[in-house]
Amino acid sequence: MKDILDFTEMDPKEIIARRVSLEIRPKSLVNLGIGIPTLVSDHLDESMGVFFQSENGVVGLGHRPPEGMTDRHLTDAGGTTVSAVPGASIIDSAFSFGLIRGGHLDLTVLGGLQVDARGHLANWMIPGEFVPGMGGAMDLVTGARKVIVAMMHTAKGRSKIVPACDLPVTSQRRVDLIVTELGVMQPRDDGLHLLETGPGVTVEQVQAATTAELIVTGTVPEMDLSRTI
Amino acid sequence: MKDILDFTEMDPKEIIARRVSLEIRPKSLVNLGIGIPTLVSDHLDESMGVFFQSENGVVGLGHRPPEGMTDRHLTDAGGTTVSAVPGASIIDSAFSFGLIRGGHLDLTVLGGLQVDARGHLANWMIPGEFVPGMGGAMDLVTGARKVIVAMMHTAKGRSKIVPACDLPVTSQRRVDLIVTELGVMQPRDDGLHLLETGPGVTVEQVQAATTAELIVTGTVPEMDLSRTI
Amino acid sequence: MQLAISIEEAVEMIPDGARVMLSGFMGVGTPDTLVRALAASGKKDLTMIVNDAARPHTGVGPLVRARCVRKFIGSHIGLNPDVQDQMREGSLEVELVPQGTFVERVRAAGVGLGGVLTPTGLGTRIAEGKQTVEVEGRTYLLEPPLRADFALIAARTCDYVGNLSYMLSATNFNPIMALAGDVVIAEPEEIVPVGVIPPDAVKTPGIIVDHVIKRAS
Amino acid sequence: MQLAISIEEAVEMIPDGARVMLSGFMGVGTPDTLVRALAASGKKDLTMIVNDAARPHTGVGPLVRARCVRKFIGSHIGLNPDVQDQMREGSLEVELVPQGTFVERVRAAGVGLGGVLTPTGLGTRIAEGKQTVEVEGRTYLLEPPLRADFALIAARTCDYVGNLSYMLSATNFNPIMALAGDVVIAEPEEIVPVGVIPPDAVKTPGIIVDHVIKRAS
Repeated sequence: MKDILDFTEMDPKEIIARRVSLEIRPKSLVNLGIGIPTLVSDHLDESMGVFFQSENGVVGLGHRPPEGMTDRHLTDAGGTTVSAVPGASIIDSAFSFGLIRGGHLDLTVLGGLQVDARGHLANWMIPGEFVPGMGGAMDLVTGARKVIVAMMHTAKGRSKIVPACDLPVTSQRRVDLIVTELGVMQPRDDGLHLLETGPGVTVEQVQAATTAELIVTGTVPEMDLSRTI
Repeated sequence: MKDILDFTEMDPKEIIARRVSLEIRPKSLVNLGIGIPTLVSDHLDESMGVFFQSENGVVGLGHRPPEGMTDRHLTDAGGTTVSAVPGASIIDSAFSFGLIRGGHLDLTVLGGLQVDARGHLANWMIPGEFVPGMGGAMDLVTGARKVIVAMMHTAKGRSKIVPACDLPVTSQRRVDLIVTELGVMQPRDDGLHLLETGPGVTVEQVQAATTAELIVTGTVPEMDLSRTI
Repeated sequence: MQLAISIEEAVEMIPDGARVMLSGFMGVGTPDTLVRALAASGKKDLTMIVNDAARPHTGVGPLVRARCVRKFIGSHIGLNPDVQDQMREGSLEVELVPQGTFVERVRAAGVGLGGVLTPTGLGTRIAEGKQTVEVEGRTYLLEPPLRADFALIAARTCDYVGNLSYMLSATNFNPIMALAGDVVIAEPEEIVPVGVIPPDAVKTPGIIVDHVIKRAS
Repeated sequence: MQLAISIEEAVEMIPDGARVMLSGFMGVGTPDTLVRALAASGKKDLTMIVNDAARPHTGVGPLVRARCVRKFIGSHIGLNPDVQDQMREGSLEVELVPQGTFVERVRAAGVGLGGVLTPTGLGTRIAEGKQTVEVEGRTYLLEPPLRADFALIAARTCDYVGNLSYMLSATNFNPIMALAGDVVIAEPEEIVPVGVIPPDAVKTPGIIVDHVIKRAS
């Protein structure tokens, strides 16, 4: 775990990763998407006994292997060579998505192109521009017990948290939590609640950067990133 | 392989088993039901490279283990301890029935309570009397590439080959061949053809023992049990 | 709760009337100690989801003999006279499911699928009253997922994080049922340190196993 | 025909226009030698059923670059600019399938099921025009089986009867695709005598493998 004193100076992506890491329970099974979500595992202590799963069939992903020890037979879902922790196991792709869709995955953390006030995530295509494909994202959002979207609050100056997605959505399931460098938001029946603000960020600054309407109840605390898990 | 000279003296069950064994192709995957079908493997040479599968997940069943070497972890579908041939593999029950239903099983040989002129097999329950259950039989008859019914021609003096099953059928699929000690029969669109007679048995004797009508075209040969495979 | 629990704790956990999935094929690959302990405890009204009724003293047999079972869901009951007797006298309800359909229904529950579309059983008595679905011109029987409150399974080897491996034909329904119980309890023959079962040899990741029956010390 | 065949014989066997299933995840667990030989042979109009488009020089990449592929069925194409280009210019048709649905559709074809009932994709663009089925009050998307003329897979180890084992994350789609091709061709990294892969370690029984790429002598 990293030791940081002034969180307002922290890299925005690290703020997100660190805040997300506080949501992870001991001994749970977690799938981290590529990009910012991958950074989350850096903030966890191995003693927690969390197992990280990747779509390609590893239960128990580890960090990079020692220098000179990488092998192409062992990669994460991004195709990056990784190691495996003691107690890791290998499953085929049908089994891997069986875990995901069958409710065995406690948490998935995914990046997003957009999330809207209803909690719908869009992260698999930009019509007419770029079509990466959904990969495992549709199954992850539909099947995981808890879904957290971890992403930068804006892209090219535009809010990624919108009243209603105009990009094709990934699932009809409402995500559970949205974590950006500006705040922590939760979509509920009555709309999108702002639960925490980012380090040194005001409620007004979050709303100004967000096209979706944020519901604020009482005083909104700042993320407590000094908390250890 | 057993060396027999006078087939009219042969045990009726052995006649059936030996005749069925002539239907088995080299390097095929075969499932043998309990009872008479189990006897079939005695008539095959190991050089044929046939793999016997059992529903409980063995691909490559072998005969009895050497004295004192049986282990309860390795049984056939009847629960009898067996051995495994070199090259055997173990699959779970879902995979095992995947092979059966998915068209990977070249042949199944099953016993029957009744078969009718349409080729429908009944072998899983006698309403009001005894309900053993279908076990894997419904999947085997529905999914195997070829289905042979191997059974005694009569039970308690009554024909088991009937115009239409009055017992609940196992599948709507027409079986491919019926082998009894009295003959070899094949259900076709126009009815049940008698293809061969048992050793020392006349066509008239087969028909007399059969309530279903048998179609006879030309001269019906006797089973050639001296043939080696 | 602890991964390693005693047989008594396991028995305690399972209430009367529970839906219990039990692994094994003719008693091979069945967690026998758990079954005997449950039978001795006098549980009532269990629904047992198990491939076959085995024989009176193997597989689910002891639970049937002790009259713990109200309903049996499986594919074969021909070798257990107790089941035939209790079925005739009306104290045991039996739902017969073709074995391939049985295991796919369990799997569907375990992997989050809505059901099974199978050709098996079409045109037979077991299709009566069931929905059929046409796909690309072919008709299939729709069979619903089969889930349980508890899955009781047997493993050859277990490691300290609950990873399981099985042996030969004692594998059978174990890896599938391990996915389909709300609470999964495994009875291993041996417990070994992490790493003794290599990752490629693990058939059930420990993360989906809730409890393992501990060794007598 | 022989179990062990040369790479040339394998290439010869696959006609233009064939439906070809290819294993691997981002090129890991893909039979690379087969892919390169097919690409070099100038096959035309292949339908490739493969999880992802990998990158231009990995996985199915070489076949796309050599313009052998008319249609791609898979879940992810974001890291292969060739696919994006050919899709835009209209020479490559792309059918995107969520990964969990993709592997279950392949499995359904391989194990004789009529289709897949999944919650994944409901309420999204990929559900448009597709049949839904209600089971016990819940709605599922019905997705048809996905079968191929050929399944090209990669194994770590093969024995003389074609039994296969895989290694670590190179396992992925291999054991499933081995069930779903009319002709299954495996490219192993090593070939060993019968018995070297113990029965419990075999992930694909040799009996369903049609051909194995032989070693250069």
